[in-house]
Amino acid sequence: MEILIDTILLVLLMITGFSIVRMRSLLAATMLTSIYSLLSASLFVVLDAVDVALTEAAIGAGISTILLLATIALTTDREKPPQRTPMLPLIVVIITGMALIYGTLDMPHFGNPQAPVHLHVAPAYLHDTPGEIGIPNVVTSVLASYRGYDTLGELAVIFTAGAGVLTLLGYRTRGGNSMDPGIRKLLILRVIGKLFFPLILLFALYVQFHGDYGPGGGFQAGVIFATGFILYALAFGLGNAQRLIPHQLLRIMVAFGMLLYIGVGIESMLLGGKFLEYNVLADDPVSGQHLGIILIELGVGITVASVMLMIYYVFRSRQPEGDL
Amino acid sequence: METVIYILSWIFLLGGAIFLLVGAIGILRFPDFYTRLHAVSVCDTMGAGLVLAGLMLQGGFSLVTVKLLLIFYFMIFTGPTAVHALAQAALQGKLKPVVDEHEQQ
Amino acid sequence: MSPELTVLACVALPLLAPALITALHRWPNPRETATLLTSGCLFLLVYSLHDDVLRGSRPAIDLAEPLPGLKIGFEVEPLGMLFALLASFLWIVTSVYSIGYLRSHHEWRQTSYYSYFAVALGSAMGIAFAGNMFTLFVFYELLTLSTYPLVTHAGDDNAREGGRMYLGYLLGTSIILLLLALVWTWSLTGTLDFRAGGILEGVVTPGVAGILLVLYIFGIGKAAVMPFHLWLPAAMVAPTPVSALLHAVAVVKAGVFTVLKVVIYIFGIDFLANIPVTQWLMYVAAATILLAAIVALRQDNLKLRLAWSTISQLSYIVMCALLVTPLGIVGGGMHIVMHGFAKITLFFCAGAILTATHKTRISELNGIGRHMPWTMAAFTVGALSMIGIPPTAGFISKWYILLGAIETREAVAAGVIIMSTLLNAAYFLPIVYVAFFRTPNDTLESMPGHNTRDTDGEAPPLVVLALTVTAAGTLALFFLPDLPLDLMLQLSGGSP
Amino acid sequence: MSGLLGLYNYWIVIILMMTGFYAVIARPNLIKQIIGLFIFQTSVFILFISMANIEGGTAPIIKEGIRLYSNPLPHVLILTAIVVSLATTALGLALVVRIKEAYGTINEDNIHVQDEED
Amino acid sequence: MLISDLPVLQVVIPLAAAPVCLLLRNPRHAWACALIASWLVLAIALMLVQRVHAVGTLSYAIGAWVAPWGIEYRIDMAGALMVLVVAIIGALVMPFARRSIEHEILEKCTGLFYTCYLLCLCGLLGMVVTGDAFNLFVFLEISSLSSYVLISLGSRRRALTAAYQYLIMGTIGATFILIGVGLLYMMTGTLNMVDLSQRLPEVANTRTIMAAFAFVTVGVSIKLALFPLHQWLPNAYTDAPSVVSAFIAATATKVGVYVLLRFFFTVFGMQFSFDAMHVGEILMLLAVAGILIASLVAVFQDNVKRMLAYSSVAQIGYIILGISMASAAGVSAGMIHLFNHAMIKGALFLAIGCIFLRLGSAELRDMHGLARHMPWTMAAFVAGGLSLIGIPLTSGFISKWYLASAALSGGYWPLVVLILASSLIGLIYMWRVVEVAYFHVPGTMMHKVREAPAVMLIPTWLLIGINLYVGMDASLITDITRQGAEILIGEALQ
Amino acid sequence: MFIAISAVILVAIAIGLLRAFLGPTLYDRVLAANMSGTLTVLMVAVLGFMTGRPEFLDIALVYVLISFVSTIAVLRVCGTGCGASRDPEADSGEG
Repeated sequence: MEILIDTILLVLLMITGFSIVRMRSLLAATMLTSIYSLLSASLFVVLDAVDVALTEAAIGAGISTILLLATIALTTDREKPPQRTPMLPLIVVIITGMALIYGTLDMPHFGNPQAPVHLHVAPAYLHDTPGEIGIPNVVTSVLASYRGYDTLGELAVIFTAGAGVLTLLGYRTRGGNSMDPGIRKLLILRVIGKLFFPLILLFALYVQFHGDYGPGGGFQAGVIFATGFILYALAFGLGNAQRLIPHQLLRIMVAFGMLLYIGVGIESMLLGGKFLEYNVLADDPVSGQHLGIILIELGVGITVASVMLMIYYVFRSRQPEGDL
Repeated sequence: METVIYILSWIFLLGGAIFLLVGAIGILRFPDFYTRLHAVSVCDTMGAGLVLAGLMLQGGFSLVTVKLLLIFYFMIFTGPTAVHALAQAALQGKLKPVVDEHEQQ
Repeated sequence: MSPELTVLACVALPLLAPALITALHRWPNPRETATLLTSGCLFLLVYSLHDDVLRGSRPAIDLAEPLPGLKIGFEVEPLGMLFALLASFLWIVTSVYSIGYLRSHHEWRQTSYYSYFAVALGSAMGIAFAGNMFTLFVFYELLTLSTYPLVTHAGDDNAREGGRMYLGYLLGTSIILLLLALVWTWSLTGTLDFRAGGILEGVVTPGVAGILLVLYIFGIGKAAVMPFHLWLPAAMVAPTPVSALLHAVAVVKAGVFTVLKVVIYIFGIDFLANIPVTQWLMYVAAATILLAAIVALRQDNLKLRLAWSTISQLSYIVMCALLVTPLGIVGGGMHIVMHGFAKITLFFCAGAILTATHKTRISELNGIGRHMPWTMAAFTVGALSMIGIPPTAGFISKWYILLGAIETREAVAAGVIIMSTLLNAAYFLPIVYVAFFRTPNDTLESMPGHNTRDTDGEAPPLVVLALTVTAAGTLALFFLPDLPLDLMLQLSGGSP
Repeated sequence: MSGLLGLYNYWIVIILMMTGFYAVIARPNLIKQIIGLFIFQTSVFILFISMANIEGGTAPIIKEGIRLYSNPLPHVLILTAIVVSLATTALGLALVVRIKEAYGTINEDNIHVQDEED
Repeated sequence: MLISDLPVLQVVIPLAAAPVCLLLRNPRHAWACALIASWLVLAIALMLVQRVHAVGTLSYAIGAWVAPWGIEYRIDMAGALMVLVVAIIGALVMPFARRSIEHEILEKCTGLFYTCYLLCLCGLLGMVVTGDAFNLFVFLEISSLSSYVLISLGSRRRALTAAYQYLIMGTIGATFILIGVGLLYMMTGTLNMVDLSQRLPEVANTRTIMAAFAFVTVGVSIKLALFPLHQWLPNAYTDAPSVVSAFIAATATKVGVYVLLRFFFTVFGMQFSFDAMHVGEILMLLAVAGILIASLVAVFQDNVKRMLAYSSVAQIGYIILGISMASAAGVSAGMIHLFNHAMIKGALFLAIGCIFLRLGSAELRDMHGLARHMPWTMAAFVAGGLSLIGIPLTSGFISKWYLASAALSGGYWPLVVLILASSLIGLIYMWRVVEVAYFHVPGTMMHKVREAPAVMLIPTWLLIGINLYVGMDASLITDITRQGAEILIGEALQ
Repeated sequence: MFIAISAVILVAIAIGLLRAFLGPTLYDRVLAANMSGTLTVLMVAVLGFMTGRPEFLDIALVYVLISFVSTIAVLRVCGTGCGASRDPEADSGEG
């Protein structure tokens, strides 16, 4: 039954994918990309990957789409019709696809409980997490503790993206607090924005701190947090949003989150453990793990939220004044 | 009582599904953008509302219900807001509604 | 100073001299004095080793070992001693000559000229004293690179063109063929040391040895065996002193010296005698002798004729080496010295003519002997030596070569020697003839201005001094050949 | 053939991947390429998540009474990969904006033409 | 913090310095921060090499979670050498960077430049030391993303397209690696490289593993610019700021090669890679084609940076050629060349950076008679060039020598000739520069040109010095690479 | 039963997709996308019940937010700035 839904979703994804490639309107393609992302997120839910689904929805359907839109606003929304169908890419794609399909022939079948992935390493995570880490969400325990170093790397990637976008596009502060005429007309939007803004932030906090028990964690929370501010910026104008959270503050927060994460690692080293060994952070290993995970998730949340918001600011502040 | 709630929930769910389907057909079949807005509104309010209500009945009174309520709350606000904003943007973008069948041809 | 340190000093002194020369670059006189002093010291140092070597000692010193089995080290043996003596002595003379030549030509970049010259000499010393093939290769390449700026000294398109050819041929052959041979030898034997009797015997089959020999002989591009000889005429764009010292002595002799070293110390004469390829290569060398001589006949440009003659004469030495008999080796070694003196004299003369009259073509030299008697007298001595007529040095080396050829019953070699002697006569004697016995063209009289200040139209005194010395040396070596001969005999272990 | 049926969803995922890959390498429009990259990467994520799935399993959040959970490790990896993909997208789009400002176009062919003229 | 924490510290230090750099508003301070971090990394790298030499392979379990469950850092001799390469270049480039960057990059970007630089350094180091296939991907992305930014900072607008092209190619490569790692995981259930190598033989003859192998190889090959996947490289190196060209040219592709080595020998095992998949033959073919074609293309370039970039493609061919022989001698020759080429290219690009500072151009036609105005810079360039060609007593000679002898002992005859002949092509393109700089009459614009400042010359000459030192005494480096190669090959034989 | 509901939702999503693909105006596409968002939320909610783990409603909540914000973003960011009144698919503009 799940298989059925899974199949239908895959087919829908395929249709969406083909449409995206064919679309010559970039805006439409972006919309479809957003749908693609949502659909794949639904697929993740079907496949029991709830944390991933949450992240994919927030990042793929949310932030990526918004960034694409901002880029289209700064460039153009139309794609020149291709002059010819290039053969070489087609051949490359077919060869690659064939290689992959060839590779699938010896794969363990979908959902097979005897597949190697279910027999090695992972069972230990499932088995040991309650005892060693003491939280129910195994994804969080693997993410934050067993493979916490990957997560640090991931944070560094996001940090790099933030620094990179800032380097590339620079940052311009919006002068004036007047809202542009477009916004004045959208009274409803403003009301809704005002209504939702605190709710979203609250929800972000929930996702942040509930990550140990259910789907969620620093990344998702950070993105939702940023989404809240983006909504604010959409409803009240970039200038007002920038007054709410100024760029300098963002910059400090970006660095702070990173340093918090690394600091936890260094601290555990100073206390005689290995890098990122949370056990030594408190008297009892499990509460040490708890403390460590909360701290690093906080670091992740802060950095991700501020990087996302910073990237959005940077993109939008590139827009000519009148269009905001 | 249990059974009543159970049956009620399924009625809600089925009703919601029908509204969703109707709305979906509407968005496909209606002639122009403005009419399609109506179809979507059906989905957003009646369809979504009924389905969520059915689920609430299924879940009983717990954190689940709170979350479903929250979703419902969000939907009830965001749906119309989005549709409104969309309509306004379309108007601003000089999109003409199709007034008459003959005119269209 | 211990002999080991002396060896080191011999190599280091000219390599360090550029620092002094560059430091003095604003003051021409002290700068040239520095060059002269260095060359003088160098010769004395080299000479001081001579007795030891004759007594049979082999001063050796190792500096570094970049790769296992590959050492940078020096060892003096008779052949190297001979080459070092020749090069260091002629450097003094050439320095004197250069001063006169460059100043009268108002050449630019004289400082760098002297600097690179010193480096080139240092490289030549390194080649001469190299204790193993790797060291030799290093200095061989260094010599190429340090002479490149000298070849392109003029800096015009012509010079760059010549320079490219020079570098292309020499680096090309050395990297592709010689280096390949070295790597191969190393991977077969694990060493590149020079050892009496060779290092390859018993390790390789004659077939492989044959391929290796081909790689070595052609890889040593400086020996200018056809078909890798074209760089030599191309390098004639260099200033004359450069052509004189480098392309008559240091560079080309380094080439044939390397051939001799390889034949004696890498392959071993006895081993080589059993390889069929040796004979074929000897024929190639023989062909080069004749072909180059024929080409030389057709050259009107004096320096080019000399260059082609050099190609021909170099192959004498290669051929000697490939006769693989002790007498041949002696002949080859002797020919390095004898040809060095004679050819440098000839180049000096060509340069003197250029300086004095701005003439480069033989057809313009009618009657020049009357204006430049000293120069042309020296030229005659050089030419006779090239032909091998007593009482000039060339006779002695040819004699040994001929003996070697007869000993091995190589009729071809003997025939080639006789043929080429005739050809030598055919391309050198006409120059002597026109210089002394033709009436001068009127162009010579009407040459505007620059030359009339000189007495009798001779070149600057320093130039004349230098060429006189080498011409005298050519004669002297006929009467006193003991010094080189003793060394060579010690090497071959036999008696004449 | 029944054995092969267990692989069909991998095949669809591969088709999805190749769709995105094709858009990246065949389309001259830079934004389209970024979108293609996005689809390509998202499809790879689906591949990973598919392999984590276990028949009859449920999400890896430990709960009383549930014995079979899907594999949490690919989920963790993909969380990271999603973030990486976002970072790439953001940087790529920033570059696109700059390219548009510098060249006035975001069509690769036109850009090449302008580069040739430089 | 103890000496045992060194493996992780050297990655964490630049990672921690990056946000600090972001916070510092004064570019000078940011520079100082980056400088300190990079020199600390160098110090740690030296200690690491020494430690690995003393006690053998180091293993560090991050978070104290043991290997297949946690992420492991693993440094053997080859890894230590790579760390050293990256650290040397990273540290030497920094003092050079300040003047060069002030000249080439807008002031408001300089602080961010150092941030990205540190991230790139961190990413590269992380890739080298990690023992976990997925962690490798993460750090690969850190280094890649930051290098896209660094490249895009070049002064011409082409830098943007170059960076974009690199981004697309690089991301495709990274995604391929991700697919490959995914397939490997699918068949074995583990991500740890050592664990993988133990579990792979059981499933080695499945088609899935073959596909995984192909994807990893292609993905890494894009990163290391293996011919014909090198298209991003010439543009990127040409248009990036000089410092970035030097840093990336000397390190990024080398780390890519190292990753390839890791996968071939440690993860898949020599038997699978070379006997079953015949990757040796394929790589050899590509390497040969790359050496010849890229060298020839380099000859016709008028921009010196672009010329050096193509030469890099060719030189990567040499390294791959060594590896493709699949013998201890070959691999160690490849690694020697890897080290030497990093030093050579670093020095050459730094020299070009000096020239760019004074001349504002890297075009050959602007360099007429340059040697008289910038004698030290040009001397460094010539020395580097000679090393690139492989003249004796330079490091280039050592690597050519080893490559040639490895090819000989493997019986690859034509390769020896090719290796030697192609260094002649190197001679041609290097000599074009030498001729122009030394033997052409300076143009009128030349009068204003002065020698580069000492802070830039000294790093350049230090790198040249390393080259010359290795040329004189290669025993240290050959020792290290031999050990490294033996470990790699030995592991494969177990 | 939940299966039937999800199937209906999936069908509705497919229809929405069709509209998004057909256009003809940008607004139609946005509308369709918005509807698909709503439907996805419902599907996730239903799925949560179907798999017996309704606590995953968090995801549905995020979806609501995201789809709302994206819709607004399309209109605010590109609504007037991108010449949306013309349909790009219809005319052969250039990139």
